Amino acid sequence: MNHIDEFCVPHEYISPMEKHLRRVLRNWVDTYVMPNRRLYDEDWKDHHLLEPAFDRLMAGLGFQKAMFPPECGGWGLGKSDYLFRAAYAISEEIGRGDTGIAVAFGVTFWPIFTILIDPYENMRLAKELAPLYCNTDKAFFAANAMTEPQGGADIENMELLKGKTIRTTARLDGDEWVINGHKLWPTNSGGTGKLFGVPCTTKPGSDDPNDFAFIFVPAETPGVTQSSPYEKAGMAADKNGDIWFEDVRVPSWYRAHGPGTDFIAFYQLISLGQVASIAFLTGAMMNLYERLYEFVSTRTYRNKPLKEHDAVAAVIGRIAGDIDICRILGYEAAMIGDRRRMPYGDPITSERTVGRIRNIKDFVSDRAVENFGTAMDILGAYGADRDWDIEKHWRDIKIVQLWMGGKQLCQMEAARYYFNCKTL
Amino acid sequence: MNHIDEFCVPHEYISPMEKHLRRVLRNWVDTYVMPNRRLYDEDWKDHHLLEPAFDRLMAGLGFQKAMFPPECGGWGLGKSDYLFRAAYAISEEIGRGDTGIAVAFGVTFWPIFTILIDPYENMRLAKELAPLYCNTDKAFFAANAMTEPQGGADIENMELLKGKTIRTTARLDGDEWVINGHKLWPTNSGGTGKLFGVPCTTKPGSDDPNDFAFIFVPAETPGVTQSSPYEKAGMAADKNGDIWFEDVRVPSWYRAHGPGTDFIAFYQLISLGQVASIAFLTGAMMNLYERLYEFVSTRTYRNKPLKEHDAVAAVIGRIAGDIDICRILGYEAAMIGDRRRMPYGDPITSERTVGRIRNIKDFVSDRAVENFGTAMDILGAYGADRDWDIEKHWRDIKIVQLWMGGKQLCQMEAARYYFNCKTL
Amino acid sequence: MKKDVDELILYPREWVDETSSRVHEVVHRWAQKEIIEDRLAYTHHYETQFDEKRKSLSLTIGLQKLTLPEEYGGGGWNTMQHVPGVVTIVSEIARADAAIGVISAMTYSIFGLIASERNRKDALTKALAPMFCGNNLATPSVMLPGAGMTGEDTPLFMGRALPVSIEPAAGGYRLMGGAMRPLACGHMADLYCVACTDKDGESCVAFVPAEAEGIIKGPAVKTTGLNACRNATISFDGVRIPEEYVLRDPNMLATLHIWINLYLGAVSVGSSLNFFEILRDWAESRTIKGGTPMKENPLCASVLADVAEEIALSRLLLYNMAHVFVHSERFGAVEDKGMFTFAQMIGSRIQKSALLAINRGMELMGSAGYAKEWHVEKHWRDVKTIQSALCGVGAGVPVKMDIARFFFDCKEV
Amino acid sequence: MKKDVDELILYPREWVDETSSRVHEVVHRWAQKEIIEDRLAYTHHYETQFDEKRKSLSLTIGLQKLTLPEEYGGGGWNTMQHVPGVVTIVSEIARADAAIGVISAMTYSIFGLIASERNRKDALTKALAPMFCGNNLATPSVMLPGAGMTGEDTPLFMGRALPVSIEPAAGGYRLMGGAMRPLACGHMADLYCVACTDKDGESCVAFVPAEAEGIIKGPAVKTTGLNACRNATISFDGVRIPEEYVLRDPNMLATLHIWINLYLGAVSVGSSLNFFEILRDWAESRTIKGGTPMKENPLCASVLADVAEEIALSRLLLYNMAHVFVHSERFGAVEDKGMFTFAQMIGSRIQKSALLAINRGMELMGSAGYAKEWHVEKHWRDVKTIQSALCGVGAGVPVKMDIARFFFDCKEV
Repeated sequence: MNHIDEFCVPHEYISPMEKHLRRVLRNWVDTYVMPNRRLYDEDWKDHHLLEPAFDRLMAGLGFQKAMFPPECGGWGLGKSDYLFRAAYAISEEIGRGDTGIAVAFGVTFWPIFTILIDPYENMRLAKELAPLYCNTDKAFFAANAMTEPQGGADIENMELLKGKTIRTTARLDGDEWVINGHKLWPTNSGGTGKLFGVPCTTKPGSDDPNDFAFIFVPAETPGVTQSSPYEKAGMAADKNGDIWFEDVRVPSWYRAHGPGTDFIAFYQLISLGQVASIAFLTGAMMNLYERLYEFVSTRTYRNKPLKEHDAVAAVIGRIAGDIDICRILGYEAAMIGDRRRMPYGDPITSERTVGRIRNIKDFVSDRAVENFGTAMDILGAYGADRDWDIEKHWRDIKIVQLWMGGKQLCQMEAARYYFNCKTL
Repeated sequence: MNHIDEFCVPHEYISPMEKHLRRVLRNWVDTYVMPNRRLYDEDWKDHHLLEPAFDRLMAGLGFQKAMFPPECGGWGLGKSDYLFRAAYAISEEIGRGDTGIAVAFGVTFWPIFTILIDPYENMRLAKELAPLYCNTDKAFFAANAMTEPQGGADIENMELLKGKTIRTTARLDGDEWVINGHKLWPTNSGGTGKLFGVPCTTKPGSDDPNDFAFIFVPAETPGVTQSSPYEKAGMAADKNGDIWFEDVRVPSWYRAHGPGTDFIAFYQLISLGQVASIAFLTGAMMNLYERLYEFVSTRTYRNKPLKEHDAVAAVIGRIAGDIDICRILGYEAAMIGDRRRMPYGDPITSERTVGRIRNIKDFVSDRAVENFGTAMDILGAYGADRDWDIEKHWRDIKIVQLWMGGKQLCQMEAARYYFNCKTL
Repeated sequence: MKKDVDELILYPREWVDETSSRVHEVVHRWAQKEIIEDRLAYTHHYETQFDEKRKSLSLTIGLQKLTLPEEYGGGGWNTMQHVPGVVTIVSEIARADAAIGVISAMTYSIFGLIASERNRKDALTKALAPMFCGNNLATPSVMLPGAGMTGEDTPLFMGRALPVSIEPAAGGYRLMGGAMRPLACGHMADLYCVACTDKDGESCVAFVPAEAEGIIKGPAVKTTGLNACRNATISFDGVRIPEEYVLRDPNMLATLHIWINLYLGAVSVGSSLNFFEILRDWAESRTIKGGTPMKENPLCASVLADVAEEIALSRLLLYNMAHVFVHSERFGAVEDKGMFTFAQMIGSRIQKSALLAINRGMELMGSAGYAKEWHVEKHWRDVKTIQSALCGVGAGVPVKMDIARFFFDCKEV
Repeated sequence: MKKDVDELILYPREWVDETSSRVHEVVHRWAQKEIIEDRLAYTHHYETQFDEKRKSLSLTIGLQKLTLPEEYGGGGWNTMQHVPGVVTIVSEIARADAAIGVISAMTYSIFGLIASERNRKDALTKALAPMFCGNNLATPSVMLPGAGMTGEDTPLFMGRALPVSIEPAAGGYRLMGGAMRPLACGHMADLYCVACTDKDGESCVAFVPAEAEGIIKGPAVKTTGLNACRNATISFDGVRIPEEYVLRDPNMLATLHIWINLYLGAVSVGSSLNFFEILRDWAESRTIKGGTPMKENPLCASVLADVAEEIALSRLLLYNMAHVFVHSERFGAVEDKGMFTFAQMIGSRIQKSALLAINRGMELMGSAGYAKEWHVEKHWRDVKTIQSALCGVGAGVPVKMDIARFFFDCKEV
């Protein structure tokens, strides 16, 4: 094998546009990200270096239009039979360069997925929001403001808690929603996000899905306050902070759909987010392979290249083998999503789809955490070097393992599905 | 999830005949294998109980005809575009009941694959051998007599050693091959095998692939001696023993093909064997799920069913999740084989195909070994019980991990492919 | 010359007293001569030879009565400072045969519980002594709490089900309940040592001689390993035992767990030590890639290293467990619950390591790992059987919950 | 009341002498007051505060000179029986700050090597003493052998490349070669302790003061962790050092590996102990599933148990390593090679366990595991940096080969 593009591809699944998408993004990553990414850690607060890269990708190349229907000025990917697979390929290519960029980019679409994927479309709102994405020459960021101080992963644990623990309230006052609450840690907060998707409750303490509301809130609406970004171990391209909502008023039609439908439309995000997460990880691991290949070919033990030492070969062979395996699984996870409209497929909100995809995400996360750790060891005294790039991914991908409810929630949802557990 | 048939299936890969094949075999397993398999350990020498099951499967249901072309009285699977996937489904269903039966059955086809898969067909020989398989009402067993006393896994390490260490010799004397040597451990030896495929060298010590010969030897040919079967930790349905060849003479056209071609035709067996091995393991794991489901639903910790205890749920969820994952990978491995005739596929003897499939086999073996071990632990004081069936699979599947060159050879071949190692 | 395993897989000899070392030598000779060097014969006549081998060790050498007090005819090793020595001896027995090791481990655990200087139950010890100090083999069977049945509301010990209960009956107790699976030897036991509860749900340990009326013994079960320790499901239907046959101190069941983890740890370490020896021979004599000795192939060497590391560290941990138990005062604050936790934690780690070592090492042995002839598969099956039964239902989750309770003060797990 | 970690994560206190326990208390107060309770401030002014914190420990409390002989102005703890005490102290330092721990560990390793009663190099110790016993901070940097470069035929130590060589020069030696990466502090060191070879390819250890001419120092590298121990690639271009600055006994490099494994093991154990404390607070105060305290959720509890087990067992192994080293005679046959192997084996296991504990525990902390505020991510990065650098190139394969050589007598791996 001579190139990362030789990692396993389930050819029968590939969309016609995939080759083109990958080529454009590969070129962008190599031009904008690779030369700068070692400096991104220092750029976490200001994004001086990151901003031009984002602008080029999202506005210049137009990727931030991708999900909107053509009639809104977009590419129409949101309604494509290849939605999940295209998202997978895009996320993997960006993740190869920097998973922080990949998540900041990907999450920009996350709130609007609730209104762009059939059967849960809301074209009125889509048309209203589309110009923010499609009519600009600057990168536009949006965020899903989910996590709350008391809740931890509760909001992602929809299946069990059904929004019961949400404390951010939405009250209808005439034709306006009045929102109060405190959210923290969303990707694209900390000052970057211009639009928030906010899961709220219309009846605090209720576990009736009808009392769950998903409401869009432009960041500049009066009463919205953002903190400056937190300092983190990595993922500098992804700013996170607190968001406070104090008597924030938005039009009533800024609610995604309505009672019941909001809940199910929001629940779609889980599987989409997981498939993207898997792609971030396989992308990062493809880069791991590139960097590791160089090290094991140029460094020695007993004066033989490391890769020619059988015991080292077994370890690096396992790493590369895991990448192959994770990629097969990643495409399958995407395919599970894209089967949603096929006669033999399941809705992306079905317990089966959610359980299976969570399982794959959990698995791939564990492989990534372990393989990056091992790769740092292989580099020995150089493992911790910024210059070898592996340590950066190592810091970044740990957060991919932890987000969206973390490892334990993944495990619980998978177990619930496979063993029909009732009380987990 | 309520049934093993809900484990992940890559629907787009499925052959039209798969549903039928699985139904017939499921029924056979439930009728013939399940009621008896706890007694098979005691039946390792005589196969009193096993014989009727084999006869029904192989002759009665006709499965032993499957690979031969219709003109030889077979089903034509050997030339099917779905060869690997059909083999996968068949092996998985049988493996669910008993991996020992699955291997004894599967290996019966192994030698004749060298002459039935295009482009390496030998129709003269196929027609001569076909009646043994297709014209009988008794199970017919064949074996690949590969391993030699000195060599261990060397014979499977074709890529590096190219047959150099083979000591079994074939000398052409007029229009007969004269074979001398000592083989051990083949599946379907120990008295059951009626036909042997024998890798020999026509020039001892040579690593020139042209000096490798694959020759068919009927078991009753004068000079062939078989030992009685070895006693093993498990896999009672698979008899293994020594085979001695002393001046054994067979017609010259009993060689599969000829110099060079024998080598490559034989090399096809590696990937076929690995795909079948993966299927044995996923089949066994599907049965693991069935048995485990019962235990964790009916036994308690803190007076709650085990599966409702979050920490146990995480462990069993991981097991079921691994089964899902292994199955996705198994189908992909089969598909890699079946892509051999597609424009975007690779020959099954290519380094890429061999490396990828070995990698998947290595991975699935490790998961199986670990998951059966964990399952026995979950059963605690009952883990070692014959009555829970898991311990039998645990003993059996370890040998699947070890055979065909074992874990380390898998690792080396995968590493060689992924990192272009030259000296491993 | 090839080194003895004890020169490679080190353990703190300072903790083993001299008398123990001498007995160790005797046992070593027994192991070597009567079993290890005789293994090909032993493979094929295992069941019949088993009693004979046991007799020579337990009765002729006299190890069966080793840990009973001298005043009742025992060997007098009922002091705590002998414990590391007993660990050494149990390991040596199991190096030869894990099943004999398990019977020894259960015997020493029982008398550790009732006869050691720290906690002497004289009446009970005196009552049981004739069975173990006489001229016949005596087989105990330890029944620990485990999984319960869905729908039944069973009294619990640290979350584990205790389906057997006692109630007072004239001059003693009556036992009811069960369908419990002992660790081993349920079908052939002379004495059952049973985890149970009183009517308030407090845990106790009861001793039940096999000849007592009302013991319901299921058929001998076929098991993966320890085939000589024939097991069975056991229930009690109003079995009567004298008062002194029940230990009602609720610490006793926890303490039994400590002893059994220690000595079954010794069994699995011993078994893996012999595996190490077999593997070493194999790696030296086997060639791969057309001529290199297996041990000189770096990948094989790395597997060998993993095997050695697991065994060496688990042996070290085993002696640490013994040492903490014997000298808990020197280890800071090991009160009862702490020692129970450490024993469970180290005990389960040892079992895992021993099995991992064998599982990995087998990878190198191909079919020789699997054929009965090489004896490796027997160690593998025996250790697995111990591990699954000891570390318990739920993939070790109950042990994890014990650990979490101690270190994180969890209340409800 | 919440228990102190030392009452939960037990270690054999009997091995730690009383004087050490008293110093431990002083260091504990320093750790608690100057760093742990001041961490939010320390997070944001880490680089500037680092020297100040070090000074209070190293100079005011006086730990920098601790293990130098009294006659040269040191603390006099250059006897072997102090070693377990020094382990305790290094752990306590690292509980507060791993970077200060690493500098201490390197200092104590160097003087363990040259000043301990077992192997005194008086001239060298005397020459180096003023640097460490004076009023200024002294930072050593240890350079162990590692990966070589493809195409270069470098002298080897146990398979690892030794790119620096010495040759005799008037009244001393001249050092050549390099592009070596130290374990830590390459950019800020006052003294380099360098693995090298003589012209026959025999390994030596050389000491090079930072002010010597001809040291070529690369730019300070950015690293995952140990950010205060600024590292750099170091080469030597004809650097001259006095004769006594080179230890030519080929056992010395192996012995240096023992010391450094021991004390860096102490660092990672210390760091993970503090992680345990933070995690315990988190698991107590955090609720999940709408109200249950995290620690009462069984799955979270099982992760907590895994964390506690890894830390507890690695602490136990750490003291065992110290004990075997100090009292090798009581452990059977630990000759030099055996001790080297045990140190590598236990040392790498400790690093793995400490990192595993943190990695698993972070799973429960979500973004708090990742935000700088909680300090958890610092422990994670620091321990990972130590682990990768110490356990070496090739995913620990060189260590595995060491183990295989010792236990299986491999020659060519």
